[in-house]
Amino acid sequence: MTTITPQATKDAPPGQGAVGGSRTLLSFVGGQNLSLIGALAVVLALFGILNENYLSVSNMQVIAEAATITGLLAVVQTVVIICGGLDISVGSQVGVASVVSAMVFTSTGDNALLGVAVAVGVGVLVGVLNGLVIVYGRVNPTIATLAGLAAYKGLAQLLSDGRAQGYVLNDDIFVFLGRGKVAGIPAMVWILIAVAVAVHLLLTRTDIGRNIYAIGGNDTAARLAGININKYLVAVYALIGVVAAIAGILLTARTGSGQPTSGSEGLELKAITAAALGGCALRGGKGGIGGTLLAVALLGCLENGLTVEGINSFWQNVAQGALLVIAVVIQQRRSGERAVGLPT
Amino acid sequence: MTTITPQATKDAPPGQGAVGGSRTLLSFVGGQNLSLIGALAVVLALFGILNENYLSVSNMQVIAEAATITGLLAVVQTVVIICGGLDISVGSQVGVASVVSAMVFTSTGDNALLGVAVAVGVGVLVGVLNGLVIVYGRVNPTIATLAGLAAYKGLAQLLSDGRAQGYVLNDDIFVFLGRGKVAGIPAMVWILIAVAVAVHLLLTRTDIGRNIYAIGGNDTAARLAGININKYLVAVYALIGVVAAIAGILLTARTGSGQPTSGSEGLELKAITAAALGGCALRGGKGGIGGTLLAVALLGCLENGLTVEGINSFWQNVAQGALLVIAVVIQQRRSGERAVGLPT
Amino acid sequence: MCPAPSPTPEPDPPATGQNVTSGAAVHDLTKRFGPVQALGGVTLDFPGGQVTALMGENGAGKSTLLKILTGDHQPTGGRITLEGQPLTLESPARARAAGIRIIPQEPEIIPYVSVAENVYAGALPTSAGRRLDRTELRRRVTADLDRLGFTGVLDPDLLGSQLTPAQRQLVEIMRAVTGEAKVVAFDEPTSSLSEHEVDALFRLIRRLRDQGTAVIYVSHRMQEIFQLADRIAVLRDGNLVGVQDARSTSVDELVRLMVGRDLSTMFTRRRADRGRLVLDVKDLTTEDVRNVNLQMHAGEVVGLAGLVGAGRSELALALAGDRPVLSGTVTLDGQRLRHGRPGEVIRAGLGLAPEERKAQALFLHRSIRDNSSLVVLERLRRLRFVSRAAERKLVQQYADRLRVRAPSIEHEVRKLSGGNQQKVVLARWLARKPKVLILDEPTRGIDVGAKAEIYQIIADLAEEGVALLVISSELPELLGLADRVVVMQNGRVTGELGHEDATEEAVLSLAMADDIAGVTPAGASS
Amino acid sequence: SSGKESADDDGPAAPVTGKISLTYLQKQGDQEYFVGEAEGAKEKAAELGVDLKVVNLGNDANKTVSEVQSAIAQKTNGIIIVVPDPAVGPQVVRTAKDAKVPLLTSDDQICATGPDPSACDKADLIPRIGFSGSQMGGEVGKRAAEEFKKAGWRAADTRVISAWKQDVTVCGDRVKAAKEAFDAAVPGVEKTDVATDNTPTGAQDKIAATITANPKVKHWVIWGCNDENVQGGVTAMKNAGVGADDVIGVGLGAYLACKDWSGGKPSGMKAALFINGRDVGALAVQTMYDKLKNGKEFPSESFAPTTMVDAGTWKSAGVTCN
Ligand SMILES: Nc1ncnc2c1ncn2[C@@H]1O[C@H](COP(=O)(O)OP(=O)(O)OP(=O)(O)O)[C@@H](O)[C@H]1O
Ligand SMILES: Nc1ncnc2c1ncn2[C@@H]1O[C@H](COP(=O)(O)OP(=O)(O)OP(=O)(O)O)[C@@H](O)[C@H]1O
Ligand SMILES: [Mg+2]
Ligand SMILES: [Mg+2]
Repeated sequence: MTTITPQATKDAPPGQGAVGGSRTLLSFVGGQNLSLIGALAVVLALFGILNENYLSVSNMQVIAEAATITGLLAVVQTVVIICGGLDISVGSQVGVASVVSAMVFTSTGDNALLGVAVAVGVGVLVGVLNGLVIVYGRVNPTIATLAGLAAYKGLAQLLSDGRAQGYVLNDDIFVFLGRGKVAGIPAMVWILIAVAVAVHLLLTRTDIGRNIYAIGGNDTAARLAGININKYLVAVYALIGVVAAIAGILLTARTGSGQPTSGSEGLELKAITAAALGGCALRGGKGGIGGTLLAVALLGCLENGLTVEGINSFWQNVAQGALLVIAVVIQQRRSGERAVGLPT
Repeated sequence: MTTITPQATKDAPPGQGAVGGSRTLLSFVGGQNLSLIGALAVVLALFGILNENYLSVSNMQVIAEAATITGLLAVVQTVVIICGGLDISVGSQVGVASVVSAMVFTSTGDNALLGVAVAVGVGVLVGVLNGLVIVYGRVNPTIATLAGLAAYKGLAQLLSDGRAQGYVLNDDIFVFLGRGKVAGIPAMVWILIAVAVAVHLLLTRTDIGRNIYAIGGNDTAARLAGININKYLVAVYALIGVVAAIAGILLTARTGSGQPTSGSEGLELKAITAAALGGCALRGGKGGIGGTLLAVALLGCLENGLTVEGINSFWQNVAQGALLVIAVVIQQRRSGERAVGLPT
Repeated sequence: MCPAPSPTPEPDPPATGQNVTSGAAVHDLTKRFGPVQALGGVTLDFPGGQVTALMGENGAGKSTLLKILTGDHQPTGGRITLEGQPLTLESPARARAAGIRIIPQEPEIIPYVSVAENVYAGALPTSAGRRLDRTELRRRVTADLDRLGFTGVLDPDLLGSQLTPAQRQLVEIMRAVTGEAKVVAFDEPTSSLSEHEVDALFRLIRRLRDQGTAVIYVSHRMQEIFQLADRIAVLRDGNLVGVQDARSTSVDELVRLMVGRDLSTMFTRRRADRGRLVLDVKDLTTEDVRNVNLQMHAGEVVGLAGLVGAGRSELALALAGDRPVLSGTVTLDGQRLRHGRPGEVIRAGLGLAPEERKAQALFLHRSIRDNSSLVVLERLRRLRFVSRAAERKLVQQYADRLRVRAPSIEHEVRKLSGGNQQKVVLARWLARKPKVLILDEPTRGIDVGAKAEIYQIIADLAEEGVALLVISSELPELLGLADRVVVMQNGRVTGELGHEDATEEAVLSLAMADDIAGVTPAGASS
Repeated sequence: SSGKESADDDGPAAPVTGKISLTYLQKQGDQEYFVGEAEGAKEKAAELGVDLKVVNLGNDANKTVSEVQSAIAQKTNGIIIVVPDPAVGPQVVRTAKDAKVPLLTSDDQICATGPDPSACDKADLIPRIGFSGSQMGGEVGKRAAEEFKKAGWRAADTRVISAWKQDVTVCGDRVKAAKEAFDAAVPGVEKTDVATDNTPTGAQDKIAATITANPKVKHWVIWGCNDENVQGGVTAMKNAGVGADDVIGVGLGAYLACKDWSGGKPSGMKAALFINGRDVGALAVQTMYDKLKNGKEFPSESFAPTTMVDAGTWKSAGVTCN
């Protein structure tokens, strides 16, 4: 009957493939992301022709830096979506971390490391709290984190009294985080790269990652296979807490002070958009970091290009919505999804 | 042996019950919504004790009126969630309708009916567009309407140049919609009641409603049962377009002019929150109008009560988040969801 | 019914485990689901080195017992012992660690990971910390496939979402027998397998038994039970009504124990004359089906036979309008059917009760009533409002006729036992009364009593002039029912046998036509 | 009812005798300026022995109507409001008038008979306490022009960036006034509008893109709707390697500008208009109190003082920096 073909099929999810070096890049990108790469190429070419400076190194740095905070959140959002959850509270968590880092920094006589450490600690606590509510309160992840969206925003406002707090740009560490460059690449972008690579390896190369795919793909199967789903869920939300805290610290470093809401509101939608555009199935079990990062890059290049061209924000909204749909339609056509029935 | 006993059990899902009059009310409320009713009673009692004016007729009218626009959107959001979709663009659709109604009104020499008609017409177009993108573009509903969120907002801003348009409070129809009362109940609340009852009957009493539940419950099975899923999806999104347009017209009537974004931004999250709190499963196939309306009422009473008590908005955020979680936790405990595994 | 090996009617005392310290046992086990008492105090041992079969009607509590043994459900009362030691199973992980495995009735597959990872989920091999060792994983899975004889049928690199029902079942089986297993329970493992895999499975079960593993085997197929079991425990309404020695009991006795009355188990259908032509399939070609020609007449029962993946289900779906048709035509009562429009096909008068009830037919969170009435709503409505009284009456009628076991027709379908869920699917199409009805594995997971009932219903429908296409992997059943048997392989019809010529051997040789070198497909008979 | 009935105007309401309760409805209540305004109002209320409730309206015109109704249902004695959008003004005025509750506005003007205060009959304007958007913009433009002249730049290699959230009407007013004041003093400098979301990071990203698009520009002048926009712009300049000497940023609010100055390093943030929300909040409560307690008519408009501050003067001007 059928014979076993040992190589991975073309449908294999990204990061499933072999161990070898050249395969790794392709697996990181993922075959099904080719249309995203195409869209990215079109955007780069288009704006590159319209404006000679668009493709300059400095503008690429600007784009990368502007996309970093969204990128970090999109990476962890990908993880939680793969395991069948969602985190709508990420933006508020960023606000909390931003305020905490700046306030601790200021109140401990400009101790940057302590500020960073406490912010990350608070991030872990918030993430674990989310996880516990979901697991032991048996609350749907969407509802639980919707509640978190309001509650943590309130927390950040209460801590800061609604104002920007502290001033950190007299400190070398924060200045480095906000403006430093290593090998021509901004420090924040390095952080994004480090987090993305770590999470990618986690998802594709460890049994932990594979278990995350299992939980999102079929929770009953995962439970019967003896995977401790509860532990995994709490851990994933804690991971989100940590990465959101890092994003909050970067926000502080960029703006110079702790921002309770400014700069973090609405990030959840951007992160989810990027993850979904990057190929995550919102019902879980499917997706990868490669696609998400491509989507982040695409959205970032688009936004920057529209601004460079001086297009007003109303048209930008229309253009972004339309382009998002077009990118996905092309992606779907290519992958040959069936037309009859619910196209999820 | 065969053990079908003809009486209905208490497990019957909401809106399933018998034909008789007294059963109808219970079926409308739904057995599993008892914890929502409990929460509502607690909120009413608490604020009623704290403040003598809280339970007054005039304050109840205020609460009902304030909740109307969210309520309308939550009702249609319930329908689309039941059939397995989602509409994140409702807020932006409201903005478009608000602007269109006011601008048409003003530019046709104060013809209110024409303003209303054109706004509804545009609503149908927008809804059908959403549906077509989802069905024929095979785009995931979340992504498609996320794109719509941006695009229609941009559209409203472009139409209005980003500012409030027209002035309608010199017209009897708009004044009646915004401030009129019938039998002591505000006109807008009557509209909500009419829409809710119509949609409830549609969902529970007609074959159309059954088919909507079927599509959300298992799309493959629905397709094999001969349901034209595509037609249904487009129709449901068109329904959303119409009701969002009505909401937009009411927004115009209430604020006196066409508002491109103010008063409509963020409504999608409120509507989804209400639907989910009211018992809709976000993966489709489950939910009902009764639960959603109760959730709208609960959130409305809570918000009003917190404001009445002069609690600042930061604490309100924290309180709303916390109470949302508590309500759901209690609901889950009561319905005895299993603790192990993903609690969706 | 299936012919049983002639048993010796010798009333031996129920066999107990020869060795009390091996295998598992349950003591006074009870389980309630709200108002439903699924188990009412069952005391039973599953000794090592023996195959204990568990029988009983749909909803008797067999799956529930197994789910408790694997920690998936918590018992309301009672104890479990393993090798004589008390054991609390607070989670599936605990049960797995203790060496208790189950192949559940409905395979649970993880969609977007490979077969290999599906098999080893929860116990993936790692090296250097938690690094997934893919080489080792592949080695193990390949070895497992080899050992179990599934090498040809299951590619370890396929994704879970790409598997056929049979392949999904094989994955479940592989999952259960990896590692150290002391107790292995099979919950109707053969319901979606064909002969070839069944043979491999039986070899596996016998090997496990010989290694001293306690095997629990749940099935509604008498033939298998007598082939495999050492002892047979019968459940009725959640209570143990007897444990029989397999060598000394008989089919009739088991049936009496299960249903509490005598039942004629053999099925013979009075064959009517063939009516007018209702369904005419000409050169139908889809992605998985090639050049199929098929004619069906009113009042005729056509059996469709074939091995796993022969394309029978694909053909059924294509006829139901759910597959893109590349070429060919389907004509129903003179009306040419357009493809891609299942609704139109249903209205034209063709119904399909599909193979995978959970994925393709049922709305698990809705009531029996909602599920059963879905395709007849247009007859029950006035001005689009559905008449509830008429609906309830109709559904009740078919639920009674099929003996659906539930507190009421308002019960959610997900709370029903597997067999009862299947009956709900059948009820839907019986209520619709189409001109042509395709039943894909209609008796999958159905108990003896209900099976007889379904055979009767099929006969009645044929009598009423319905043309029936029955797909079944249980050959005896197919041969008993069908007026003629159409055999498929690799998406092609390889032959057709009249009732008289249709023997198991003839069908199988057509089903494996390609594999038997030099044999040309037999020409269509009758 | 048809909703049209309106209470007859039967003269000024009698002075309130018991404890006075007031409601202060604010747009964007989570923004720094309005937080300060609320604090000023609360301090004043405590001093006068008045019961004061502060409600945050966000940017929601619909919530504005609801909260006005709610305050009336709570039997408040007077309403002070900062509307998110002047277009909702007539509805607010009507609702308050029907309930015979005195209405005072702060910060943003509203008109009783139409959506546009600038096209409103003087008599129909509601009494108002606050700053004038066009006056603030004018100050900013004027100061920017002064700085420009002081720096001795040429118009040809200078570019002005106006950064604001383009769907916020009052932002548009401020920026427009700044442009006019600047043009009056220094004609001929090219201007670029940058659409932001009024947050520092949003402004930083967008202005960074604008710098990219205009590599030939040597000197930059930045203003915007608030301090966030200007600070984000100044940071983007710094990151793009534009020296502090080549940037003139004129903030609006001074609450973020002061942070740049407190670092003591040279900054592109050259000045900022200090507007003290506390003063406005306190003055509004006092005015309402006088009316309710003593029957003193509202003045048609009263302004709280604004001060232009810079790195040298901000501390003495009373700017507090968190
Ligand atoms: N999750 C559940 N909730 C409520 N009732 C349940 C649930 N699972 C099983 N039951 C009920 O428990 C009883 C026993 O079901 P079980 O699945 O054990 O039957 P079974 O013997 O395996 O039948 P079958 O042969 O049809 O698979 C049935 O009445 C069923 O409706
Ligand atoms: N061993 C296999 N390996 C890969 N694909 C298979 C295999 N067996 C079947 N398929 C796929 O299954 C489809 C046809 O199977 P179908 O479900 O129609 O068969 P069937 O005769 O109903 O058998 P059964 O339902 O018993 O599996 C085809 O898409 C075929 O590619
Ligand atoms: Mg079972
Ligand atoms: Mg099949």
